[in-house]
Amino acid sequence: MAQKTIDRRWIFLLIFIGVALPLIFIIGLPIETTENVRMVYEMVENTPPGSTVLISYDFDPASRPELYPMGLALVEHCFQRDIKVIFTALWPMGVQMAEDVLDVMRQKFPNKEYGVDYVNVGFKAGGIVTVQAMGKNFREVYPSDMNGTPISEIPMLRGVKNFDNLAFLFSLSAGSPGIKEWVQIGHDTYGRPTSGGVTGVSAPSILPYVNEQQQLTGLLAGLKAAAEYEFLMDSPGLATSGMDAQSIAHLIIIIFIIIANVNYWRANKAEKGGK
Amino acid sequence: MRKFLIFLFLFSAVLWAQNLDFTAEDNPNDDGSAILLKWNAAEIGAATLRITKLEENGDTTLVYLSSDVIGQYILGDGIQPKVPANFRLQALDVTGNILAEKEVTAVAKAQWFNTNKISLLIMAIILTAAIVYYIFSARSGKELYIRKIAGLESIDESVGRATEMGRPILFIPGTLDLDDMQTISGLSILSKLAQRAAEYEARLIVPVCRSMVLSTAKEVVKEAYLRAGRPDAYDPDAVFYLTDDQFGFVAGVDGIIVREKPAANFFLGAFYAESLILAETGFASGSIQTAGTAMPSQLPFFVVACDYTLIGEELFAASAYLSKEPHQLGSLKGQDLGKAIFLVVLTLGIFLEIIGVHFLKDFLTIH
Amino acid sequence: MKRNIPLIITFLVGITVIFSEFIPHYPFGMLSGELENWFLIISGFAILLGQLSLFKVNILKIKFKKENWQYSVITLISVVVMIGTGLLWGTKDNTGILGNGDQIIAVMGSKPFDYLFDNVYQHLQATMFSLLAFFIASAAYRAFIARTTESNLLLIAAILVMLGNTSLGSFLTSWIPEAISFLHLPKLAEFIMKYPTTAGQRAIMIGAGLGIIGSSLRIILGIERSYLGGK
Amino acid sequence: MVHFFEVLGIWIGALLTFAIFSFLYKDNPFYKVAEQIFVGLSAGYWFVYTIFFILLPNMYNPLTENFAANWIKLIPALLGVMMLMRLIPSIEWVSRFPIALVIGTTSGVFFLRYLKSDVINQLTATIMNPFSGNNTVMIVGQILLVIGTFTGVVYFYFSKKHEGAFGVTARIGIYFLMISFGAAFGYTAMARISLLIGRLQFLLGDWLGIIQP
Repeated sequence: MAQKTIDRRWIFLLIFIGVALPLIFIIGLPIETTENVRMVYEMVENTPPGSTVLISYDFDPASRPELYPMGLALVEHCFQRDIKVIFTALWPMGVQMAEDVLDVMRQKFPNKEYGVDYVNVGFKAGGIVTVQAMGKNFREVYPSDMNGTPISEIPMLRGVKNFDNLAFLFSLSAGSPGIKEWVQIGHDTYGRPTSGGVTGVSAPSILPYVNEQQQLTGLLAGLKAAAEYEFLMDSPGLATSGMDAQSIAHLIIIIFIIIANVNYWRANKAEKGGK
Repeated sequence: MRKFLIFLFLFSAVLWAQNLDFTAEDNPNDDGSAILLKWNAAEIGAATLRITKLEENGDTTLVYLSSDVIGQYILGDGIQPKVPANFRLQALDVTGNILAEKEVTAVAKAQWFNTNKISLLIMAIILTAAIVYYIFSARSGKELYIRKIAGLESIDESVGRATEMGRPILFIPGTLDLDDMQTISGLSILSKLAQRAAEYEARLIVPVCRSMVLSTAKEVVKEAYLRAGRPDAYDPDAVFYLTDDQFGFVAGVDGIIVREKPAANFFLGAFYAESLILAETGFASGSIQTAGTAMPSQLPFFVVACDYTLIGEELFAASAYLSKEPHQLGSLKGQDLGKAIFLVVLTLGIFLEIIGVHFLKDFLTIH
Repeated sequence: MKRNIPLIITFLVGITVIFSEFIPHYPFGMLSGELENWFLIISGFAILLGQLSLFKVNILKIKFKKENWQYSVITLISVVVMIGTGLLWGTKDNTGILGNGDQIIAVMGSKPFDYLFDNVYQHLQATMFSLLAFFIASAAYRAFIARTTESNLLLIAAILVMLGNTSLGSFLTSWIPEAISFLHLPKLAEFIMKYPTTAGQRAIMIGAGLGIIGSSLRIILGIERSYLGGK
Repeated sequence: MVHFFEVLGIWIGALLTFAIFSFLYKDNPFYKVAEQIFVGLSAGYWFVYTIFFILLPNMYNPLTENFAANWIKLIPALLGVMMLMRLIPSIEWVSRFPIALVIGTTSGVFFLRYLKSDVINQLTATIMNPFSGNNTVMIVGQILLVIGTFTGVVYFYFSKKHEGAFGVTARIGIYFLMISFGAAFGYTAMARISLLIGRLQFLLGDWLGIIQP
C-alpha cells in the first residue's frame, strides 16, 4: 500500500518529551471531580479549625506513587484549615512515609509547631485490636510519641482521651491492616466519621463501604483521585503533574492515530483515483 | 433486702444468659482442624462480644473480639480432630462490664467428602467423560471436523520467506515453564514448524528462559529434523537458554531480533508484559509475526502488533489442527461439548433468574 | 522404564491432586500442599540447570571466537560477580559463606549483592519495562487504522477508554448536561470496561480454560506425551 | 564513603537507563553492554535467590535441623539431583522422573483451578437477570454482557463451520473480542505510561534534582 509512514522514532521522542515536560512544569489540566473525592474534601472543609484529627499511614514504599500524593494533599488541606493532626501507622514502613510528608510540610508551613499543631505517635503493631484499644483509651496505646516524649507533655493531646475527641479518622491504606479496620472500629463501633485513600487496584473491594450509612465518608482511589483532590484545593502537585503527563501522552498517541488514519484515507483515495 | 437484691441480680443474669445464644460445632468439609462458632446477642444490647478458649491447664486465650451482635467465626488455630475444645462467650457493655456469659464444648471431625464442591465434581466428571469419549471415538477412526484457524496460514508463508531471504525463523515458546499447558502447546507447534523448516532448509532460532523447556525443546527440534530426513542439518545450538528473568530475557531476545533480523517470528505460549516489547521490536526488523497465547491480558497487544494471532483456545486448537492427531482432535471436540453445556446452562440460568428462580445460580455458587 | 515410569508418576500425582480437592480428610488434604512444596524444590534445581547451560553457551562462544564474542565476556563477568557477591556475603536477610560482611556494609551502605540489585538490576528492569510506554504508542499508530468493522471497533474502544482515563476526557465532555451524563467520556470508558470488555474477556477465559483443562486431562491420562520429548 | 557509593549508584542507574533507552533509536554498543549485563546479572540473581529463598529454607534447613520429621524432603532433593542429570547425555532420561512429577502436579492443579475460576465462576457471574437494575444504562450494559459472553464462546467453537446463523453469531462474538482488545489496550496505556513517569521521576528527581522526588 502506498501509504506514508512516519519513522516511529519521532513518536518515541514526542512521548519522551510529552511525559518529561509536564513533570517539570505542572500544567494543571482541569479535572472533573467525582463524588467520592468531593465527599472527602467537604469533610475536611466542614471540620472546625482547632479540631484534632487522626491520619494513619498504612502503606509501604511499593504503594508510594499512589498514596503518598494523597497523604501530601490531605495534610496540606488540614494545615491550611488549622486542623491539628495526629500521625500514626499500622504498617512499620508507614512511619517513614509520614515523616516524608512532614518534611515537605515543614517547608510549606514553617509556623506549624510540633506538639502544638501536629504530632507523630509512630507505628503500633496489632491491627484491629490496637485500633479498638485506641478508640477506648488513646493514652493506653500511646503512652508517648515516636520520640519518647510522654503524651501528657504534648500540648495538643491534652484533651484527647479517645476517638470521641477526634473530628475524623483517615487511613491511607495499601492492604491489611488498614482502612477496613478503621471502618469497623472507628465508624461502626465509635461512630466517628472515617475516610481513607486506597490504591487503584484495591478500590473495587473498598468502594462498597461508601454507602448510605456512610461507613466511609468518601474515598480517594488511585492517582486520579489524588489529582482531583489537588484540583479541589487549587494546589497542583505530584499527582497533578503525573496526571498531566498521562493526559499529554494519551493525547500524543491519539494525534498519531488520527495522522495514521488520514494518511490511510488519502492513500486509498489516491489509489482509487489512479485506477 | 440485700439478699433479695443479690437474688434479683442473679435472676436477671440467668435471664440474660438465656437470651445469649452461643454455639460451637465442627466446621464442616475440612480435615477436622477448625470449629465454627456462632452467636446471637441481639436481645442483650452488648457493645462487644469476647470469645475465649478454655485450655485444659486452666488458661484462657482470646479467640475473637466482635462488635457484631449476631455473627460467626471459624477458629482454625490449635484445633485437633476428635479432641474436645471449650469456649466461653462474654457479652460486654461499652465500659467493659460483663452483661452475660456462656460456655460451650465442641469436637472437630474430619470429613471424607467436601459437599461444598459437588458442582465442581459434577462438571469435572462430565468434561472428563466427554473428552475421553471423543478421544477414543477419534482413535477408532471416526472423522472429526475442525474449522479453519486463520492464524495458521502464516506457517508456510513464513518458512517460504525465510528460505527465500536466507534469514532465520525465531520461535519463542512463551516465558513460563514446561508445566504450563500453553508452553506444551507452543512446543507441539514448534515440532511441526521445525519439520517444515528442515524440509526447506530454513534456519531456526529458539531462545528459551526455562531450563526444563530448554531440554524438551531441544528434543522436539531434533526429532522434527529426523522426521524430515535431515538429521545432519540439526544444529544443537539452535535452542539455547538466556535467563529465567522476565525482562532480562526480553533484553536478550530484543538484541537477537535486531542483529539476526529473522524473516519470521513466532511467539506461541504464555506471555506477560514482554509481549508488546517483543512484537514491536520484531515489527521494526521487518519480520512476519505470528503470536498466540491464552493470557487474556496480553492478547490485545499481540492482536495489535502481530500479523497473525491465535486467540486463547485457538492456541490449543492449533496443534490439533496441524497434527490432525486423533487424541488432540478428540479432546478439542470434548472441549466443544463443554462449551455447548456452558451455553445451555447459561441460557437456562438466565431464564430462571428472569422468572425469579435462583436455584441454579445458588447451586453453582456453592463450591 | 524410561517412558512408562514417568507416565505412571504423572498419572498418580495428577489424580492425587484432583482427589485431594474433594477429600479434606487426612492425609489427602495435606498431600497436594506437600507436592507443591516438592515442586518448588525441583524447579529450584531446574534454575541451577539453566545457569549451567548459560555458562556453557557463552564459554563456547568465547572459545570459538564467534561473532560478538566480546559481549559474552561481559555476560560471564556479570553472572560470576552476582553469584560471587551473593554467596560470599549473602543478601539482606541471609548470611553468606564469609559471614555478614559488616565491614563492607560500613563502606558501601549495603551488601554488594543488594547494592548491585538496587542500583543495577532494578534500574535495568524498570527501564526495560518502561519501554512499553513507547511501544504502546508506536503500535497504536500502526494498527489503529479504520479498515474493517473489526479494526473500527478496536480503534473506537481504545480511543474512548484512553480519553476517559485522563483529565483530557473530563475536560472534553464536562459541558454535556447532567441528564445524559452517561456520555461523559470517563463514564463511557467505565461502561465499555465494565460490560462489553468483560464479556470479551470472559469468552476468552472460558475457551482458554477449557483448552487448559483438556490438555491437563490428556497429560494426566498419559495421552499427551510431548513434554517427555518427541512423540 | 557511604555517600560516595550512594551517588555512584544513582549515576550507574542513570547511565544504564540511557543505555536501554538508546535501543529505541537503534541497536548500539551501549545497549549491547547493558543487555549482556542484564542477562548475566539476572541469571546470577535468580541463582542466589534459588539458593537462599528456595533450597535453603525448603530443603536444606528442614533436613539438617530436624531430620526425623522432615526426612520426606529427601525425595524432592533426590528428584532435583536427577534433574541435573540432563547434563550427562547417557543418563539424561533420568530427568524425566522429576519432570513427570512436576507436570503431574501442575496438571492436577490446573485442571481444577481453571474449571473453578475460568469456567464455573465465569458461568455463575454471567447468570443474572439482565433486566434488573435501577437505570437504563445498567440494563443495556448487562444485556451486552450476556450477549457478548454468549457469542464470544460461540466463536471458540471449533467443530462446526462458521456459516449461516451460527457464523453470524460467531461474527458478533469476534466484534466483542475486538472491543475488549481495544479497551484493554487503551486501559493499559495508562499503566504503561506510569512506568515511564516513574523512570523520568528518577532521572529528573534523584539524578538531576530538577524536580522534588
